[in-house]
Amino acid sequence: MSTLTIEKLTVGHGDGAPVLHGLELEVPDGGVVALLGANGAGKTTLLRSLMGLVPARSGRVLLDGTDLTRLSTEDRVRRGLALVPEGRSVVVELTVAENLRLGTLWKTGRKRKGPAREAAVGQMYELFEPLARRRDAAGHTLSGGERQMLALARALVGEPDVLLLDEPSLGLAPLVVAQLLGVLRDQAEATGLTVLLAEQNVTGALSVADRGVVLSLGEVVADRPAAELAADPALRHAYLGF
Amino acid sequence: EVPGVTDDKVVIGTHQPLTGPAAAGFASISAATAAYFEYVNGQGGIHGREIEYIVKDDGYNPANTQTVVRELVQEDEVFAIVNGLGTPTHSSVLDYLDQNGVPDLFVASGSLTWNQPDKYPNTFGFNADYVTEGAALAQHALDTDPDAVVCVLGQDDDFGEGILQGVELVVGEGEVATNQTYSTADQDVTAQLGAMKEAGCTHNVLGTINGFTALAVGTAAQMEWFPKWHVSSSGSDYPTLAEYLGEEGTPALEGLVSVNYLPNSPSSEWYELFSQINEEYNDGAPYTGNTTFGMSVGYQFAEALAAAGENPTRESIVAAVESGDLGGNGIAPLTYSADDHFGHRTVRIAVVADGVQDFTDSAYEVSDAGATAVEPEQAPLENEGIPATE
Amino acid sequence: MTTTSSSTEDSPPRLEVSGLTVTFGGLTALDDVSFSVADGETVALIGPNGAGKTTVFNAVCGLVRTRRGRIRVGGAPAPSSATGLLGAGVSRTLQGLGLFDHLTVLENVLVPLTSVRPGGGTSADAVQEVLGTLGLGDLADAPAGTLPYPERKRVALARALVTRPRLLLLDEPAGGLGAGDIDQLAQTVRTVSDGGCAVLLVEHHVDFVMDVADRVVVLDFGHVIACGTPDEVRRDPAVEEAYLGVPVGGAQVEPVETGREQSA
Amino acid sequence: MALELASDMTPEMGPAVERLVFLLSTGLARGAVLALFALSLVIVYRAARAVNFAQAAMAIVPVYVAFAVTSASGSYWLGLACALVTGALLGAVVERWLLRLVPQDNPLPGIIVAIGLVMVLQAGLAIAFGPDHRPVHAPFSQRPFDVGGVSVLSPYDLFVLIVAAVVMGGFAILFNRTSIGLQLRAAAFAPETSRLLGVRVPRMVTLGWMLSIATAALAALLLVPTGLGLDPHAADVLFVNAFAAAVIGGLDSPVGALVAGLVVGVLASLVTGYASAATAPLAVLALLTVVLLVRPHGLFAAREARTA
Amino acid sequence: MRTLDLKSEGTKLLLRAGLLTLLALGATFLLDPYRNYQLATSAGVFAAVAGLTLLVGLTGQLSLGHAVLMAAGGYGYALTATWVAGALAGAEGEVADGVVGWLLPLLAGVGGALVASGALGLLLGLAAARLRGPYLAGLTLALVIALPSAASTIPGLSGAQGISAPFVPVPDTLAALIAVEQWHAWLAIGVTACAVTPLVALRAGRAGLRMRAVHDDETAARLAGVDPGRVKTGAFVISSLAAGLGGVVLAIVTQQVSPGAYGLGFSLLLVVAAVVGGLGSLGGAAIGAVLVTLLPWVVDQATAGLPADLGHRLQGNLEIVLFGVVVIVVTVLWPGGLSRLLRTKKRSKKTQLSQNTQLFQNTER
Ligand SMILES: Nc1ncnc2c1ncn2[C@@H]1O[C@H](COP(=O)(O)OP(=O)(O)OP(=O)(O)O)[C@@H](O)[C@H]1O
Ligand SMILES: Nc1ncnc2c1ncn2[C@@H]1O[C@H](COP(=O)(O)OP(=O)(O)OP(=O)(O)O)[C@@H](O)[C@H]1O
Ligand SMILES: [Mg+2]
Ligand SMILES: [Mg+2]
Repeated sequence: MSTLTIEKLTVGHGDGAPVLHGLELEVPDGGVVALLGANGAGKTTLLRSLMGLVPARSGRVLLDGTDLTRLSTEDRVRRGLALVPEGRSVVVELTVAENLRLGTLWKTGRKRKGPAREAAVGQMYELFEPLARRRDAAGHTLSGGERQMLALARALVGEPDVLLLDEPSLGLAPLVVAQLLGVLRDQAEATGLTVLLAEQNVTGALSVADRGVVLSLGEVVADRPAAELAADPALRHAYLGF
Repeated sequence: EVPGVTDDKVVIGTHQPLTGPAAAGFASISAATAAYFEYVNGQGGIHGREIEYIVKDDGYNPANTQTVVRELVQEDEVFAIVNGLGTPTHSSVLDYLDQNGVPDLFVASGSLTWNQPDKYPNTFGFNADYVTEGAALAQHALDTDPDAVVCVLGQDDDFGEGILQGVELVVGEGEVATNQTYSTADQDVTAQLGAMKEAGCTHNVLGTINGFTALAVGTAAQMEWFPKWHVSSSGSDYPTLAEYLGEEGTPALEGLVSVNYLPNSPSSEWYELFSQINEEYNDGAPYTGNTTFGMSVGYQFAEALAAAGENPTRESIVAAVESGDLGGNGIAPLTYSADDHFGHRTVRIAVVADGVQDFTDSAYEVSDAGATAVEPEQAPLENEGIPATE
Repeated sequence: MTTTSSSTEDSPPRLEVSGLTVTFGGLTALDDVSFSVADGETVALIGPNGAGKTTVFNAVCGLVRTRRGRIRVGGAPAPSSATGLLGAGVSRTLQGLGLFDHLTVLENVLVPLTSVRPGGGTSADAVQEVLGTLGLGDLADAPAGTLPYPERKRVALARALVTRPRLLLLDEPAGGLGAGDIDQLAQTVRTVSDGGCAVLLVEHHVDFVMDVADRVVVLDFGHVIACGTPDEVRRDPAVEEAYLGVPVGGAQVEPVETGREQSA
Repeated sequence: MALELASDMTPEMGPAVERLVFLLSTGLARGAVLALFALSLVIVYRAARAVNFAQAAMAIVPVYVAFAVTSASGSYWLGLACALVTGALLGAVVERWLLRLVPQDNPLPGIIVAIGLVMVLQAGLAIAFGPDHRPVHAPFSQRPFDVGGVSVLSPYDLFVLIVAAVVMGGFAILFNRTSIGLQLRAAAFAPETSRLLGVRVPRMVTLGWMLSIATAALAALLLVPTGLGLDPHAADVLFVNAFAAAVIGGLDSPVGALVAGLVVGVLASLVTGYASAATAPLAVLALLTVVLLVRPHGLFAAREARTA
Repeated sequence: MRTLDLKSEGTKLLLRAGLLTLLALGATFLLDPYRNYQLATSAGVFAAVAGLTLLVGLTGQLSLGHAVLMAAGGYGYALTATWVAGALAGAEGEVADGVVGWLLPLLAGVGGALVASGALGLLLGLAAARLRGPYLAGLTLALVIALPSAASTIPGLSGAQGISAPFVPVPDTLAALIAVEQWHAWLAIGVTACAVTPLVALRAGRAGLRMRAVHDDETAARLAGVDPGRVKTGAFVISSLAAGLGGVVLAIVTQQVSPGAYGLGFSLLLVVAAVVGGLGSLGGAAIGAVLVTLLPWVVDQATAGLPADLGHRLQGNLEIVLFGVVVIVVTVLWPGGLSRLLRTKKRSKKTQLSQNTQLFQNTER
């Protein structure tokens, strides 16, 4: 069970005006929710706030009813939350293998032992074939897309309960995007992974999500089943601008 | 109107390394001088005036020296600068003091720089100059052992150079078997001693400060090498050396030859007086060669002040020093004159025997021709160490 | 953009890459790659991640050492110095933006003008024009680091355009942008290219590529595996297998022409 | 006597060779201490991406503690243990209560605070203990072994070399084989990303400082018996040379620190022995310049980062 | 139609520099000789800190070796000025003409200082162009440590004792009016103005923009036609020249150049001054320079009243402890430096905007 509940969350940067105003959202266990919205709508801010990287001014974040609001980022990770941040969050000074090893340090509160860890890493190399080729290369030599793959693999290898993704398809080849979204869908169905997926690639995101949530000016302006959003041009036009 | 002189006070100043790496060897000098002045003041001062001694820290940095000396002269309006310490530091204020006509008395360094009466008429050195010490030490080596292989280990500045120059004056130019140098920044002389040992040195003349004398002797002992050590007055204070070397190392100091021009010997009556003053006015700080040095400077200044007359002026104190009438408290009468601004031309040999460092009867006077043996002639202690004001 | 040049048959292509090979240690990033871009033409360079697209740009800009091959700009060997490249009319954007975050938008745009004059017209005109066309006029004094992402991307583009280049290299210009912004970008690219500038772009946003490119070059493992018009390439089974895959959830949604104002 | 006998048995060992061997072995022993101190700089650099300009002052405080403990208890080893503990504590305190207050986005404020700290610590020590040198004695003899008539390495030198080797080996394992080592490195390179992977970054940074200052204290403690003794500035020159060594080695590389430390030690010994003491800093400067011109990131650094 | 109009901007800048210089010259009349000496030393330190703050603040290159560059200037000045003074005296037998007697050596000395510090700065700058943060810091640190060795190895520099620089007497026409300290303060202000004004111009112009661009992103700068290596080397040379002139000032005022005065402690103080004043800000450099020259003195005054029986150990040391604490506190409380603190308090939003648009208007008028 891992349901993420967001209650009246208000978040801002520094002393600036709040970016999110009393946001309410629930991501059910095993659900895949697409978080949509124009540039600057506050998607990244929301995800970072859920991880504790941007402090909430008011409101609460609950995981299965437990309040996370006071926990540090590290502790949230240990409770089973994981974020693949926007951009290239690879530790460029470490090798691909070391980056992956970092991802395996924590799995919902307990440390994992050798063989299970190796197996999980092996799986990632299968999934993202270019990484396997560059196992011992330093992070900074990777191409943009390779870095994005590594960031994803590193999050997945930790087998989190709730996975937050910030524009994972950015810079990835269409083939890989399709593959990745498929993996997310499969994991959600097979292991009950809960996914909150922020995307500019609306079509792709809606194709795997159960629900689509549209953010505008820091508030949820639409919360519909994904298929409905994808299929209805009027809705798309109203909320997503095309 | 004489700067720094009032009816009941004479204000003088100095620059000393109280902080920084050089503080380790020298910070205790000015405390001893100050203690001696307090003793004098307690006895009514000189001509009824107390001596106020302003000590400024320069951290052995010439830039700081320039600042604090100007502060002393312009803000504190001192009568004279007394016993400014260090060659590089004091060199940096020579011109300034000269241009402002400030008496620059008894500089704490043996550099020949201070002896330029034409250029710096107000500047007088205190120490026996390094050349004198080097020559005396080398001459003593040859006098005791005609087959001596003389080597030099010196600091990499005017100190080491002066000592080398003195040694060469005696043994001949280029006749030193090996000349090694160290820099105070690097506290390791193993490489240098290795070279000296290999060169077959039998008599090592050291132009070193105390710490490095101890380091040299200790390092050689570790190499199982026990040559004769002939050490400058600036680096041969037995209590200090023994402290450095510790119990196991101290035996290596046996037979160490040194020179001095001050009564730094427990058997001297000056030593006894200074020890008492040290107890009473200096919180009983450990008595070392620095104590003798600091108090002797104090005595010498007090004597000059007394000789400068009832109403001292900057001119009259310079004249008093140049007059040649100052006796000092050294192992020979002072030699200041109008064309010699050094006062200690004679140095006496001391040797460590059975853990006691004491003077022998041999002393040397050094001129351009070399070092000649002379009789030491210790200045007597009179009037409880307060200079008479006739 | 003012300078119009008609690419005649006999004039050399703006960019000509032939037999380009680049290696990093044991890794061959580019292997005997050849293609060219003519004035006024827009060529897209696509391929899987790590195929070597950015490396082609780096080679043109002299940022990596080429092992073999020739790169010519306007018929002459590509200059290797920073100023020389800009002087030869070559501008480039970076995959990771590379803005001067602590400089204002205006200062960002002025930096290239400290070493070259814009191709035709005065510096002042060029600055004003580029800020105006890209809708950055009001933001001129804002530090670039504080801007929202789409504006940052436009600043990067503005900095490349202000010198009025003859060859423009764009590395993933549409990445991370919303639909509206992508449309506007496409419009800008077309305007630039209509002005006679040769455009070479790397992009994973297939619809955008199909929309703006005259020709597409497909790289895989450092080899050119396909080359042709967008339609030809899209139907090429090799390209489909290596790069496009079978689109998830059916066809990509065609963009509709709407303003992008809602995100500003 | 023994010396003559030995040299009789190996007549081909001329004095020149003896001297070379002697200088080399001295340089090696001093280099080991340098390498250890350089390693301590590498550790803070790895843990916090910072060059700690207060390393010398921070290293000498624990040595004073060791000095006091050894004088009181008579046990060198108890003093050594106390120095390590004090070093670690001091590292933790300075990192937690001082450096953490300083913004991290730019290295300069941290450097300035370190400079301020040097002033406070060294002048504070001078106030507390006086400026004079305190003689410190080695736990083993410093009399060199006599090998075929040539003096090489004293037992104390051997002790220093062995300690340095053990510490180096320990850190190599820690950094490259353990999860803590990985977390230490990641926390320094990318704090935010590391937090997102569950690494307790503040704790790792503190740990890095603790390890670093304890190592520096150990190096300073090993150095003191070979010099004039303990004073507030006793580790200053060690810091400068070790920094040069760390930079030559590549700042990020423990192996680099080891190799460069030994090279600098031997170079300084040879130059001092064959030229003069004053030339040694020039030689180190020359070595540093040449290495950096050929390899701007030091001998053992990773290859130049990809920039575009 | 707006055009590039750097000329009138330059005139304005020169006017402002001239005004500030005149103000400083006027201020010397209010000070007693010792304060004038302090003012002159601060001016010398200011020139060096200004160069350093430009280097660190604009291009991000950290130099711990600026004391050596000052020393290079000082030695260059002293050697050249002494030589020229000697040659003049030799040619004419006597230095009859007062002005020629001191002015020619002075000018030649400044030239010598620029050559010496510029050459050393160029060498360092070439290395600096290839090095990043801590590596450059390491190299410059080693340089500072090697200064005493260099002074005793290079013939003519007289080792630790150093060399003296010719005394610049008060010109006869002024002799009745001002004391030598005030005269030296004037010279110091003049030389410092010559060192700092170009820095101000540079910072406001293209060169400043290029430096900041290189600092932000070298690859992007390269693609924008800016050669990072050349910009970094150039910045280092310019910064060195300013430091060298600072060394000239100190040599004029103290008539002495010795390695001990330009040690690591002083070099680090220059960095402290630059950071405490606010990196990249020349006003901040002035504040920082005054602070580091005066603070030890202020603290000394403040602790002078302490009872003497606190012992000799406190003497000297206490003020260092306090200085250290001040440095730490200031850095922790105002990491942006004092100048930024003053500026944010003073400046309204409007003036900030107008300053930001200044460059734009330069270009677009
Ligand atoms: N560090 C920051 N400081 C100040 N304001 C910020 C910061 N980060 C984001 N903002 C502002 O917060 C708002 C929301 O930004 P956010 O990055 O969350 O949007 P987003 O939906 O993720 O956009 P995108 O699709 O471009 O990633 C924007 O107006 C942005 O300018
Ligand atoms: N400086 C370098 N050192 C080592 N390897 C490198 C370097 N630059 C690129 N590579 C490698 O070369 C290959 C091609 O990289 P490049 O960045 O050109 O890919 P790309 O086609 O741009 O990919 P993407 O679409 O993901 O950006 C990659 O495998 C990359 O890891
Ligand atoms: Mg975002
Ligand atoms: Mg790429």
